[in-house]
This record gives sequence, structure tokens and C-alpha cells, in this order.
Amino acid sequence: MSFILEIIISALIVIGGFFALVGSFGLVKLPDLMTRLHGPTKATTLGVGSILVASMLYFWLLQDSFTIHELLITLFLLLTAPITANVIAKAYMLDHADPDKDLPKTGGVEGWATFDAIGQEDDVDAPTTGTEPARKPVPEL
Amino acid sequence: MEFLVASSIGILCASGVYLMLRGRTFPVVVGLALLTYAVNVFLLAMGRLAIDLPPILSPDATAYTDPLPQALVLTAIVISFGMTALVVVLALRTYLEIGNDHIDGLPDRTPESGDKN
Amino acid sequence: MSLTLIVLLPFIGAVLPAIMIRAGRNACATATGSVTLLALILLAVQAPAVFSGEVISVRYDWLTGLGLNVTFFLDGLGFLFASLILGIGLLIIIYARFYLSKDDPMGRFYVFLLLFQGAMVGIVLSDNILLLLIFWELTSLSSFLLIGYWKHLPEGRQGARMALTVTGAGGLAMIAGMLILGNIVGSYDLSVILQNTDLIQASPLYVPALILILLGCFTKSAQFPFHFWLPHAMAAPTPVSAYLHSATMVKAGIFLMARMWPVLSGTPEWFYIVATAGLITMVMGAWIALFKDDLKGLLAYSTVSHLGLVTMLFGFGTPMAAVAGVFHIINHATFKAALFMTAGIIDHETGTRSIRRLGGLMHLMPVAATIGIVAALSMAGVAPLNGFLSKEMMLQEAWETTWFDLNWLVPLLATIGALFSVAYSFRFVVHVFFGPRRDDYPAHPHDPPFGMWAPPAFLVVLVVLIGLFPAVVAGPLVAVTSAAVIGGALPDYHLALWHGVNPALGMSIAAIIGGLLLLWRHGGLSSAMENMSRPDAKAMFDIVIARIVGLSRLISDNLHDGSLQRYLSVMIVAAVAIGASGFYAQADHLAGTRAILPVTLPALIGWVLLVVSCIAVVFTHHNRLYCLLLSGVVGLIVSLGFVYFSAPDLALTQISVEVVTVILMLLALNILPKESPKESTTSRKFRDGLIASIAGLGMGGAVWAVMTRDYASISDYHLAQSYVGGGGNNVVNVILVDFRGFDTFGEIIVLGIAALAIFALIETVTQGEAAKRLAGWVVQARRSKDRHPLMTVVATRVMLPLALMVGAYIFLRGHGEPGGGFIAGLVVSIALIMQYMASGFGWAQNRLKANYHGMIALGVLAAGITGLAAVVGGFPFLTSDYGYVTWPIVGTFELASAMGFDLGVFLTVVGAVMLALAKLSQVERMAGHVEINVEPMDHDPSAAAPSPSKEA
Amino acid sequence: MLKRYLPHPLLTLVLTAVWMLLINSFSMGALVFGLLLGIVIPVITSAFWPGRPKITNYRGVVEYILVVLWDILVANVIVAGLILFRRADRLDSRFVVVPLDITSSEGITALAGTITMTPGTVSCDLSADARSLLVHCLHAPDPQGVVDDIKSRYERRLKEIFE
Amino acid sequence: MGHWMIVPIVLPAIMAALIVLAVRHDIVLQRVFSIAATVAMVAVAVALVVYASGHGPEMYALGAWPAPFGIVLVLDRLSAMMVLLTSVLGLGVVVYASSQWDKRGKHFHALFQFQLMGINGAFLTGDVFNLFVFFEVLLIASYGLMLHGAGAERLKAGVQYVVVNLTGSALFLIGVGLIYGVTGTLNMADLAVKVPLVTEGDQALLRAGALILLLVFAVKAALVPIHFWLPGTYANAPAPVAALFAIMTKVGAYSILRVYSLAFGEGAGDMAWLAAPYLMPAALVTLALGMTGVLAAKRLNGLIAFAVIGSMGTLLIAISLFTPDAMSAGLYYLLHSTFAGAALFLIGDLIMARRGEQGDHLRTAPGFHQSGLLAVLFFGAAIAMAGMPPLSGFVGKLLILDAARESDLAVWIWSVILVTSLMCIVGFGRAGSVLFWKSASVEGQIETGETEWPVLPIVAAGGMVAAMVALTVFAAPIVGYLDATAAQIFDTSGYIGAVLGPDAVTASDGLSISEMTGVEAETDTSEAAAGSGQ
Amino acid sequence: MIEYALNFGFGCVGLALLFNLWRLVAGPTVADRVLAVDTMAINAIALIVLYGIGRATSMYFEVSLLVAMFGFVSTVAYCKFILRGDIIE
Ligand code: NA
Ligand code: NA
Repeated sequence: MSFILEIIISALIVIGGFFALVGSFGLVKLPDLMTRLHGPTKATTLGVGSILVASMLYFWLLQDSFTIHELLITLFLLLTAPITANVIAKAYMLDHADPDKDLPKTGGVEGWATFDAIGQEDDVDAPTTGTEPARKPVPEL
Repeated sequence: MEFLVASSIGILCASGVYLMLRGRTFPVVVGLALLTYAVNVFLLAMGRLAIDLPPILSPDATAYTDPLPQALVLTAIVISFGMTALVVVLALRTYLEIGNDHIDGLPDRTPESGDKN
Repeated sequence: MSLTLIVLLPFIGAVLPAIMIRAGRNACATATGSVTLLALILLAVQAPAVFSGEVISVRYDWLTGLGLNVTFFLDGLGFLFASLILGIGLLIIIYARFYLSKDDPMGRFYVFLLLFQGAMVGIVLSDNILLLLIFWELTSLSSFLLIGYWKHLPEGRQGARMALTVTGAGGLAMIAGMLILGNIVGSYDLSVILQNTDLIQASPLYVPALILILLGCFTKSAQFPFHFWLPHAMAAPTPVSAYLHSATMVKAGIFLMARMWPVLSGTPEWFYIVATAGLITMVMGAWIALFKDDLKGLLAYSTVSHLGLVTMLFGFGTPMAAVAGVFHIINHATFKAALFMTAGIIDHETGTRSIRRLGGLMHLMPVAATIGIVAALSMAGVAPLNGFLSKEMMLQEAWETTWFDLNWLVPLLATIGALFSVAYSFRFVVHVFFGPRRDDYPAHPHDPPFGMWAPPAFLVVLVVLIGLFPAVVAGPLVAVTSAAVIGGALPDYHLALWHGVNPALGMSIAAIIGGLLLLWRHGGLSSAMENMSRPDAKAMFDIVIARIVGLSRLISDNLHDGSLQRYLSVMIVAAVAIGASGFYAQADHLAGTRAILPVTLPALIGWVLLVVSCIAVVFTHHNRLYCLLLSGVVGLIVSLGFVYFSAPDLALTQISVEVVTVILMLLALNILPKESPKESTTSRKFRDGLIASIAGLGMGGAVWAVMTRDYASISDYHLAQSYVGGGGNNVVNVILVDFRGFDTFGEIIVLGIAALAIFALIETVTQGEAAKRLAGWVVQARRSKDRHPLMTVVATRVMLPLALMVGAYIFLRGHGEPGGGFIAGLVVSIALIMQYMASGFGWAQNRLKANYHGMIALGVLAAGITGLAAVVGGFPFLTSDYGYVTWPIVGTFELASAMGFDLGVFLTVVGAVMLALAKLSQVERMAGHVEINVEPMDHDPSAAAPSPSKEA
Repeated sequence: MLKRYLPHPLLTLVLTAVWMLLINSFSMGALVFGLLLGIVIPVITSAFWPGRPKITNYRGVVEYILVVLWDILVANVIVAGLILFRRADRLDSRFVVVPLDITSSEGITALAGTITMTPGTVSCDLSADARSLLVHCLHAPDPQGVVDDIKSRYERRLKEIFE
Repeated sequence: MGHWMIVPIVLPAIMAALIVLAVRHDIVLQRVFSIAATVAMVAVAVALVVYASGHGPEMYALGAWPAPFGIVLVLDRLSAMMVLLTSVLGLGVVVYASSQWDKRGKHFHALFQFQLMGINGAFLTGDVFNLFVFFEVLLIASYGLMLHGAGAERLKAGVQYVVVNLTGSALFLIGVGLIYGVTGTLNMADLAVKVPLVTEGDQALLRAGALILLLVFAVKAALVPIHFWLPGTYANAPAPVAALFAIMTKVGAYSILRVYSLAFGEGAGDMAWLAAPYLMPAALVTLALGMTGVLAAKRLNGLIAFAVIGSMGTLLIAISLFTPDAMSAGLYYLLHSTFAGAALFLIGDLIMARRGEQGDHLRTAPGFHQSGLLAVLFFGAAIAMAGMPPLSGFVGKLLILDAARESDLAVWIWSVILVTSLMCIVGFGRAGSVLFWKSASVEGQIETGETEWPVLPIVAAGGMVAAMVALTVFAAPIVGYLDATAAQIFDTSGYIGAVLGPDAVTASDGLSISEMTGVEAETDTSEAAAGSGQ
Repeated sequence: MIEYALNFGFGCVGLALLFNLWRLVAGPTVADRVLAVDTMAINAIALIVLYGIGRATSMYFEVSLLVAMFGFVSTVAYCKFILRGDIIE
């Protein structure tokens, strides 16, 4: 019984390590940021998730101490990975993507949020100087 | 293992010191941060190295690492955090006041113009 | 008691002129004079005792351990000088009342004068050489003020500083000399020192002490080669010159030589130093005086010369010469003070002190002229005036003196000195008072008011009386003073006009005839002198001082060039050097014997990551964002290292601190330049690299040495007591909140202060240069139009409750497991900051409405009050307690007072982090020129209408 | 009354569960305390989450989670294959635009997150009016198929949950 | 002593927190709180001094943990005196600042109280790492105060000050770390017991650590060549802060004399008097360089700052002789130079405020308001700083010269002290002449609006000068106190016994000290241990 | 057996970290570097969990939890910085 469990746990560890490696390998291999983004957000997350499950099972089944808090980390990673990917993509596109040439049109009136503020015509932010008066609805500290 | 730790501390210290000797506030702050890492690990190492002997009492544990240096490092981390915060803001504030971020408040200079830095 | 009062009266009285000046100049002068008169009367009361040979003394303990006590004694010498100081002082006070103009601040003058007077009296009455030193230096200080009294005159200021420098320097040398002397004898009491001649003169330290003390005397008494300051001090008002530079201060050195005569004189060193200096001073001073056109200059150099004369006499070291010296002190004081006052009158009435512009004053101001002529004749040594008497005695002593086997040298030079003296004295008389009346005086000269000529007249009467009846008028005083100087039996001497035909008479006659001849040829000589290049003392002094200041600036300015890089490199090199010097102070270094841990794969990976990151930071530091990212990696690796080496609390703390630091640095980096310019030269980089490498080697080597050897620590106690005494299983946490809770108390205060200081720093950003710069700030980089991306807003909303949950968990478990108030505080702060970052400052701030200042304060108070609760219970500050509580359903749980403390930590951390970051973000908003947002996202698709912030 | 102090029972449950996960061992005391926190924390953070969606379709939630978890597993194998075995220049990577019907910001976020976690796609940007989603595909020879897949497999389910 | 020992630390901390919590928007209430707290602190400090002069060293075990395991405070003559000095100086400073300085930025009074807390903590603690913590408290408070009111020059100097001290803090930890790594303890008394027991093989490391720690203290004490931070910092700090900083350098000096006479003193075996060979030359050079700076100064604040450096040199010359006589002399000079430096900075500030754009530049300019009174004060403080009579500087220097005569370096010490005194006299003479005399030859008067009589500032600055007068007049009782203090410093067994109990004293080798100093231990150690609140 | 699996895991994750480091140093865009650091944090979690399994201790769970939380926060902060300059506006 315990042998089978060990095999399962070991497999999870191996799979996890493998995926983590693949994700990071993608980071090295893939040609540009947009493609590289796919590796870590998925492969790495799954890899770590798999190791976390291995840990859970290990403590639960082999160490006799029921632990499930690894789930929490998994939950966290699942919740945060898309946001991370989103902001990194936006950060990349701002400097390296021309919304007119490199990106498809939104299909609506407004452009992509990174380049286009709602209700305004301008495309790209020009350098701003200190003319705009700051409204202060919020008390400073 | 001790060699890895000692050399890490040495390298952290050397990088930190090198950056601290640069002419602008930002690298100096980063240098101080690196030196702080070095010092923190240094302090921890003063309690000698121990693997998987955390100073958390438990009936299973047979030995513990020296908890005292850890407590000292914690205090040191917190203090240097406060200090770093202040020095960062000070660097910023000084930059805003005098218009450049040279550590001595000197005007910007080109590489040819002097051996100041 | 009255002795003390004599010294103290001028000091106490010094407040009077300052107060009385409002009552008018007369009242002020009267008050000042009364003080002096009172002191003089007190002195006179002691006269009978002194003249009967008694030594009156008084003693108060002050600093007995050091040997510095307030002890005064009054013997003949002290009596003579005190009389001169107070008597002439009184005359000067009267004289000055009329001399000073309405514009001169008279109150101040009298204050300084009384301070000086007190200091002088102190010198001559001190029975403790340390006390004497105090008064000695006080005369330097008060004379500095008096010389610089006319502060609008550059000559006055410079003269004052020169006098202070020279006499101050001498005074400092004398301190050393006196300390040596005191140490030879074992006491600083003069009366003891004066008993120990043999001990002192046998000591190997006698010569250094002698030289150092003489330096003090010579500078004060303007002896060669320190004579140059005195003429420049003449820029002072004439009453000052008359008082300080003829009658009193310059005699302080003479006084001290007289005072120390019994113990210091009689050795060859004494003779050759003192007598030679005196001789040179006498001749040289007289020669220079001869060619001075300024009346006060003439008198000043004449004073130098006469002081040289007295010095020479004391230098001879014979009792007879000492008597002559004492007698000449008295005589010189009378005629020279009178002459100074006369010069002052002439200056006052004619508007000039230049002899070339004077002449014929006999007709215009007969009274003053008479006074001046009599006094000048006395100075020339013409019989039957008092100057003649003491000069005769001097010449006689000189006749009997052999200098390095040359028996003619001293008599010859003494005669020449006397000759010059005759010449300048007669020049004073002839060129000022006689000759035709001129019509080009700057003012209309006439005799001064009574108050102004009475004081010199009184002195001139003394000049005549002493000359005619020396034994009666001056005899007792000379006797008692000489007795005090000699400290033994008096020699056989007679104060009389006629001593028969002796060498002195011949020398005297030769001097007078020669002097008159010299005066006759004066015009030619004078122009010859003018054509001769002479060293100008003032110019030389100025050059020397300028050179010293220049050198100081060279050293100081070059050393303190304001370069932090230099300061830091010096500091680091010093640290390495001192550490190494300590380490290598021992010849053999035993290697440690502690077992080495094996290297594992994860550790090796971590090491590679760390090393590469460090190297990368160094090489890419010009790009600051990369630099930050890389240093973040270093932080991560260090945290992993903490995990690996059994320090989970450290890892937690490091990681949390890391994030806040990154946020902070990014906030700063938004304003700061994004790149560091490449401005270091290769050699500079090499040098810094070398320093850095050595520092790294030192630190690494030290840690290696420590880790490889065993030790025993006090922390075994902490491990043993953590649960039993502190109620916690996490020993690190128990140390933090209990064993060493006091450290933590200080640590949170550091954090609180940092936040307050940051707040204060940024508060001023709205003013001055910074505000201008921010108002004109140009946002350089392309900015995304999406200020608050929707996904991030939503995700952080979900995360907030989760993160708070984690915060609560970390806080509560800290005592038993890794965690605690600090980390929990950071977790909560970061969760809150996340709201600011995702949904914008305005929106988050409106919802948070927390008083971060108050939070910091409450945190410190909570920790402090937890500590004080123990005090109330009678235990030391921060004594902890814990217990177990059982509630239905919930079960048993631990309650520890340390949690109250940890709560304080938590509150302070949250308050400090939030205050610092939120306040810092104000700068960003000022620079960014954007509206503060009231909506969390730029466009909320859930809402029916477009968001209000877009419509505004 | 209950509504005021327990505005979001689901959130309370989730938080209590998180607490139990953190505590990592079951005890009555921990549960009570977790429940307490689960009630208190939503109240004190309510200002930061205005208009929290009232989710009542629990079955939909569970179903959705299972679907997504399965897709994540599959996604990873596919992406791993692409990374390891396909030459970079033979990847047919491109942007696609997913027009959105869902308007709840939570729903949009969940959809975008799901897209990122599932096969070969990463949500990159929203249009300024939140009507379309920019998605990057690692390897998408059939872009329209990807869009249709997303809309039918995820957006539909999410709409049921959130709207 | 009950719990009074904790008051100088906890009172200002609580007070600062209350100021931030309750009255941070009301400057008047802040002043009331701050001054009241400082007055109370003076009162407590007086009581502590009185108590300490009648008893041996006493320990306060924080958290009731026995030494060396917990942190202890130690009250002896020295620490009590330093706390009193801090309080009195602090009172003068807060009074001065309350006239208007405190309005130029936020949180002056809170930072000020925290600063006092840090300084007092450093003086009272008996634990090396706790000393580090209090160093940091006082440093970070000083950063806040130093930057109070901002301004370009001040900010520039502030950056340097902060960075240098951060480096110093790192070195502090390295030094403490090495000491702990070898001895396994942090308690100073315990260190004194354990240092002589360190085996030969480990001594090199301990020595290296102790010397690095010495360097850190020397940074605070502004010793050459690590004094560089001081001129810029002091010259650009707000005047009341610069005045308060007069005690900060003393913290460095105090730490040196405490640690290196207790743990590395006579009883330290192979490491006896470890610091002396390094300190003495550095102190001599410091004095020389400080006074060179005085001569070279082109600005008044620079002049004063360099004079402070010089005075630190003088003080450390006395300390590094490590004899009871010299220690007593040094402590006297410490008291004196603290007031002298503070007085000069305050007076300099009053002058500067009235000289308008001329500021503290030592150049000819028209006269200014109240120059008469300021001249008197300046003259008084200057002669004190230069060590001229009749103020305490002269007594202090005499004491030091007298105490140095037995030293091998006596000739050097005497020469340097006396020659530099002259440099100081010349430097201050030039400055005073330019400021107060030369203005008389220039037409007109500078109008800055500062025409009101600054009552509070004058009281504060005058108080400092008065303190020096008091030091002179009451030199005998003060030196008496200091002699006993010096004896107590050298009688380490009293300190060790108070902290660790009488058994520890017999365990250590450092027993013969009382014989050396000729002073018997006054302490009844068992009583001290009993009264420590355990 | 788990021992071998763990060593394999360490090897994989270690190699992954080195890949991340390579991307961090090589760039070329800032976004690449941020992505590299973010991935590093996630791999670090794997490393800690593997270590925990190897040592049979759950002592380090909170560390990995915080790495997860704060890795995210700093990544968002970096990106916000690139996108807007001001991360709190
Ligand atoms: Na638009
Ligand atoms: Na996807």
C-alpha cells in the first residue's frame, strides 16, 4: 500500500518538477514575450500545483498528519497567475505593440484599454506637463 | 556548505560595497540593501549553520539551531527596513530639491570631465 | 577675606558700569572709580602689615584634587603691583571719563577695564600657580576686548587679534611650564614652590619648565623676539595704552619673573636667556622708538625698551640687580603712565599724534607741556628725577656683568640703550613742545580740563618726589618688594641721587651727551632709516597667520571635500584595516575544528543564483529597474537560504520586507532618473572594486572562521525557558516579544520614527524648489491609458479578505509557530497597499479612512502599556504572563500578555508602512498631474451609466 | 438582521474554509474562530468590494470549477508539448478578439482568468469599454474556433453564475 | 531604585506617542507636552544621580529575565550622569526650539522625545545588542530632526549623514556578531566575564570583532578618519538639533569607555586595554584636524562643527589614557564640551537669523540687531570651547593635562592640546572679530525682521553658558562625583556583581582592579542584586 | 523512491531557476525580466515545498504562502510601474 502511495507521490513530484522545468524552458526557448508568457502561467503553475498535491498526499498518507493547507497556495496561484500574465502582457504591449498595426481591432468604438481611454479620441499618451489641475476630492494624509 | 555561505556573504558584501561607492543615490541605496543582506546572513551564521533544526519547540525535535542570532537578525531586518525607507525617501526628496541625484549633490557631469566618481 | 575682596571687587563691580551707563557718563565713571577706590582702600588697610614684613594669605578650597585652589597672598611684591594696578587704574578711570567721546560706549569700556583690573590683581595676589594661570589668560582676553574697543578701526581689530594670539600662545606655553613646575614640587601652591629652589633646579625638567614659563613672560612683557605685538596694540584708546601697555599688563611678565626669581634664577640658563633677551630688547626697543613719529608708537617702543631693562636686571640674577629692577618698575610706572596720558591729551587737543605735525605746544598748552617734559626727562634718566636713580643702578649692575667672558659687552650695550633712551626722550620734549608754534594743527590745541591733566600731574609729582627723596618716598616700598622678590636678606643698597663718581655716572653722562648728539643728527638718520628696508613685524605676522590659515584650508578643505564616496571608502578601508589588525595581532591562527556540513544540490543552485545575481547587479546597475529586479532576486535567494538554514521566521520577514521595499523603491524610481550615468573612470572602478573585494574577503573570511569553530551560547537558556517561562514554542518569537522584548520595543519605535520622518520630509515637498520642480514635471515615459485595469481591481478585491485572514493567522500563531505581529503587520499592509495600487489612491483612501499617525502612536502605546502593566503589578517593565483559558465550544487556548505587546508591534508596522507609502505617493500624484480618482476602475461595465469621474 | 451581519454567506464560508486550511488541523475552537473571522472580515472589507455579486447558483460554480480544472490539466500537456517539440518559427501564434456579452466585472475577470489558465491562450487586454477581450494564442491555426470555444465553454457558464 | 531606571526611556517614548496621537495638530500643546516631559525627565535624572552617588551599580532586569539571558539596564554613576546631562541639554534644546524652530516641519517634538529616549537607552543599557537598537533609535530620530525643515544644503548633508551611519550600523552588527560568535553572549557584564576565558585560538576573531565595534563607536564619536560625516551634518542641521547632537558624539565616547573598560579592560587577560593603542593616536589627530578646521572655516557653523570635532579629540585623549584620573578628567571635559558645543550652535543660530542673507558666512557685513548681547554670549561660549578661563573648558583641559603627565605620550598630548588651543583661540578670535567688530566699519544695519528680543532662545543659550559657569564654580563637588565615577568604571567587579550576582565576580579573572585604582568597591553586590526588581 | 523523485524535482526546479535567471539577465524587454522574476518566485515555492517533503516538515508552509502572495504583488507593482510610472495613483 505504502509503496503504491510512494509511487503516486513520487510521480506527482516528478510531473511537477517536469512541468516547472518546461515552463521555464519555454521562457528561454520561445521567441518573444507574448509567447513566453504561456509557459510560466500554465506549465509552471501546474508544476507547482502538482508538487503541492504531492506534499499534501505525502503528509496525509505517509506522515500521518492531515495537511491541506497546500490547497491554499494552489488557490492563490490560480487566482493570481492570470492577473500576472495580464499586467505583464499590458506592460509589454505598451512599449512593443502598435495598436494600429500589431493588434486586431476591438470591433467596437473604443480601443484597447492600454492605449485608449474611454470617451477620448487620442491614441497614445503624449508627454504630460504640469498644466492639468489636480482635483482633490480626497484628503491627503 | 560553510564555504558556500561564507563566499555568498563575501560576494554580497563586495557587490554592496562596490555599489555604495558609486556616485548616485540609487545605486548607493541598492548597495546598502545588498550589504544588509550580507550582514543579516552573517549574523545568522554567527549561530553556526544548522539544517532543518528550526528553533520551534516540538516533542519530536532532538536539537535546535541557536535561536538568538535569528532574533537579532529579525530586529536588524526591521530596523534596516525602516532605515532603507527613510533613505529612499530622502534620496527622492533631495533629488527634487536640488535637481540631480548625485550623492554629493554635485551637478551632472560627463565621464570626461572628472575623476570624481 | 579682604584679600579675596580686593580681587573680586573689580569683577563684581564690572556689572556696575553696564547698569550705570543709563544714569550718565559721570555716574558710570564714578561707579567704576568707586569700585577701584574701594579696592585700593582695602589694599591700603593691609599696608602696615605688609610693611612690617607680614605675609597675609587666605585660602578657599576649590579643586583640591587637581591642586587648584583659591589662595591669595599679599607680600611686598604683590602689594607693589596691586597698588600700581589699582592706583593707576583709578587715575585712568578718571582720565578716560574725559578722554572718551560721546559716541564711545563708555559703559562697555569700563566693564572691560574692570575685568582687566580684576584679572591683573588676581595675577599678582595668587598663591596658586593654576589660579594665576586663570587670571593670566583672563588678562589676555580682557585686553583683547580693550584693544579692539574701537571696533570700527581695522588697526584696533588686528592689533587685538595679534595681541591675543601672541600672549595667548605664551600663556599656553606657560600652562605647560607651570604644570611641570607643579609636578616637580608636588604642589601648585606658590608658597610651597618658592621653598623648593634646589628641588626645582636639580630637576631634569627644570629647563623645559623654565623655557615654557619664560615664553609666557616674554610674550606678555613684549620681550624680544615677541615684542612686535605691543606697538600694534597702541591702536587702542590711549587710556588703554597707558594702563595696559605701560603700567600693568606688560608688567605681568616682569611680575612673574620677579615672583619666580627665587626658584628659577641663578642658573646659567636663566642668565643667558633672560639677561640676553632683556638686553637686546632694551637696545632694540630704544633704537626703534627713536624713529617713531607717532607719539604713542614712540612711547610703546620706549616701554618695550624699559621692560627689557627690567628683564635684563632680573636676568642678572643678583640681589642687587633685583632691587634695581624693582625700583625701575616703580619709576617707569609713574613716568610712563604720565607720558601716555600726556600723549593722549595732545592727541585729543591737537587731533594728531604725529611728531612731524607737532611742535610749539609749550605756548598753547603749558600745563600739559610741563607734565610731559618732566616725565620725559625722567624717562631720559636726567637727574634729579626718579628715572635717573634706577637707571644709575642699572648701569652699575651692567658694569659688573660679564657675558660669555666678555666684560665690556653688557656695559657698552647698556650705555647705548641709555643713549638711545635719552635721544628719544629729548625728541619727545623738543619736537613736540618746543620750536615755533604752528598754524596747521588739525584742531585748536589748548590745555585740557582739570580732570584730564590732574591724573598725569599727580604722577609727575611722584616722579619728582621720588627723585628728590627716594629713601623716604619709595624706600620702604622698594625694601619690602625687593625682600619679597629675593626671598632672603636684602643686599646693601642706598636709594640716593648721589653715589659719588662711579662707572655708572660716567656711562650716564656719556649716554646723555651721546643722546643729545644723536637728536641733533636725527633728521639725517631718520631719512636713512626710512630708506633702509626693515622687517615689518605686522606684515610678517600677517603673512605667518595667513600662511597657517592657508595651510589649514589646504588640509581641511581638501580632506573634507564633501565627497561621500571618499568618506565611505575611507570608512570601509578603516573597518577592514582595524579588523585585520586585530585579527593578525596574534601570530598563530588555529583553524576551526567544527564539522563541516555537506553541500547539497538545492544549496548549490541557490549559491549559483546568488552569485550570478550579485555579479549581474554590479554590471547592470546603470539601469536602475534591472538593478532593482536583480536585487529582488537576491532577496528571494536570501530568504530561501533562511528557510534552508532553519530560520523560517527570518524567511517570512525577509520576503515581506522585500515586497514593501520594492514598492517603495518603485515609487521613488518613478521620479528619480531611470539610469545612472556612466561617470566612473576605469581606475576609479578598479579602485572601488579592489576595496569592495577586500571588504568581501574580510567578511567572508571572518564568517568562515566563526562557522568552523565551536562555541557555547546563552541561548540554551532561551530554548529551555521558552515554553516554561515564556509560554511559546517559537523560541525566536518568545525572544522577540519576551526575553528581548525591549529590543523589539526599540525596533518598532525605529519603524514609527522612520514613518514620521518620511511624513515630515514629504510634507515640505509642497514648498520651495521641490514644489516648482514637481509643478513643471514632464512625464517622459509613454503611459498606459488604463490607470486601474479592471482585472487587477477585481482580483485584489477578492484577495483582500483572504490576505487579512492570512494576516490574522500569522499574527495569532506567532508565539508557537513562525509568524508574529511584525510579519502579520506587513501582510496586512501589503494587502491594503494592493488596494491602493489596483484601485487608486483616491478610492482606497476614501474607504480606508485610517489614521496612520494614530496607529503608530497606538502601537507604541500598546507595547509600552503592556510593559507598564507589569510595573503596576510590581514586576519589571515588560515582564510577561500567560495562561490558558477554556471556553465552551472553543476549547482551551493560550492568552499571553506578550500578545498585547505583539499587537503593538502589529499596529506600529501597519501604521508606519501605510503612512510612509501613502505619503510618498503624494509626490507621485504631484508629478503625474492626474486627477485623484474616486472610482476604482476607469470604466465599470457592471454599472449602467459611464462612471462619474469621466464626466467630471 | 442576518443580511446585515452576514451579507455574503459564500464569502464567509470560503473564508472559514481558508482559516481551516491555514490552521491545518481541525478543532472546534479553530472552526468557531474561523467562522468569527469569516463574518467579521467581510464586514470590515465591504467598502472595498462594492456591489459584491450575489451568487446563488452553487451548482453552476462547482460545474464550472471542474470544467476549468480539467481544461487546465489538458492545457498544460498541450502547452508543454508545444514548448518542447515545436520549433519556435513553426508556432502559429496570434491575437484573437473575443467579443463579450458578459458585463459583470467579476464575470469578465473570471473569464479572462480562465482563458489564461487554459490551453494556449493568455488574456492580454480589455477594450476600454470592456466589450471585447484581447487574447493571445500560442498556437492557433483556427482563431474563430478558439473564440467560439471560449464563448460556449466558459462565458455561457459564467453568465449563468454572475448574471 | 525601583522602577525609576526605566523612566528616562519609557517616559519620552510614551510622551512621543501621545504627542503623535493626541496633539499633532496643535503646536502649543505639543510644546507643553514636550517641555513638561523633559522637565520631568530632568527631575528623575537628578534623583537617579543622587541615588547612584549613594549606591553601587544596580541592575534592572527587563521582563524579569535574569542576566545575561534577558536585557538589563544598569544604573551606575556614569549612566546616571549621562542621563542627567542628556535631560538638561534636552531641556535647553526644547525650550530653544519652542520659540519657532519646531514649526518649520512636522513632528519635531515627537522626534525629539524619541531622540531622548534613544540616547537615554544607549546610556542605560547593559546589553551590546540592545545598545545597537538604541543607537538606531537615536540615529533615525536624529535623521528626522536633522532634516527638519528641509532645504537643499540640509538635504545634501542629510544624505551623507544617513548613508555613513547606515554603513556604521552594518559594521555594528558585524562587530556584535563576531563577539557573539566567539563568546556566545551579548550582555556586557557577561562579556567581561567571558572575554578572558576565550581560548587563544579564538582570540583573533574576538579581537577583530571588538575593534570593528570600536570603529563604529568612533564613527559616532567623530574620530579621525571616520569623522567626515560631522562637519556637514552639524553645520547644516537645524540649530537646536545641532545643539542636541552635542550629546550624540558623546554616546560614541560613552560606548567606547563603557565597553572597552568593562569587557576589554584590565580584566580582559590577553585582550586587556584593547582599544587604547588605536584610540590615542586617532584622538590626537582628531584634535589637531578639528582645530585645523576651525582655523580654516569660512562659515560660523563649520567653525563650530570643527571645534566640536576637536573637543571630541580632547575627550578621547583623556578616555584613551584609561586611568582613573584621566577618566575623571575626561568625564568633566565631556560635560563641559557638551554644553560648549550646544551653546555655540544656539548662539550661532541667533546670529545667523539676524544676519539675513549673510547667514553664517564669515565675511564683512553690516551690523545686526542685538549684536551686543549675542557678542557677549558668543564670547563666553567661544572662550569655553577654546579652553580659556574662567569657564569650564579651562578646568577641563587642566585636568586632562594634569592626568596625562604620567603617560608615555605626555609630550605629544600636551603639545597637541596646547597648540590646538591656540589655533582655536585664533580661529574664534577671527570669527568674532568679523561678526561683531568689522560690522562697525560697514555702513547700515541688516534688517531681517528679527528685532524682537528672543527671550526663550536667549534663556536656552544663556542657560548653556550658565551651565558651564556652574561646572566651573562647583568643580570640586562635580570632580568629586567624577572621581568616584571613574573609580566605579575601573572597578568592574562592582558592575559585574550587580548584573550577574556576586558569584560571577569570583569566576572572572578581573579582580585586581580595585587594587590597581586604589579604590575599594563600594557596592554591596548582594544588595544590588536583591534590589534589582527580580 | 521519494528520495529519487525529490532529487529529480530539485534538479528540475533548480534548472528552471537557472533558466529564469538567464531570462532575467538576457531580457531583452523589461517585461521579460519581470516575467522571469515572477516565474522565479513560483519555482521558489516549488523548491520550498520539495524541501518540506524531503525534511518531512510543514514548518515552511507559510514561507511558500507568502512567496505566492508577495510574488504576485511585486509583479503587479513592477508592471504598474512600467505602465503608468506611478504605482499608486
Ligand atoms: Na477612446
Ligand atoms: Na489560456
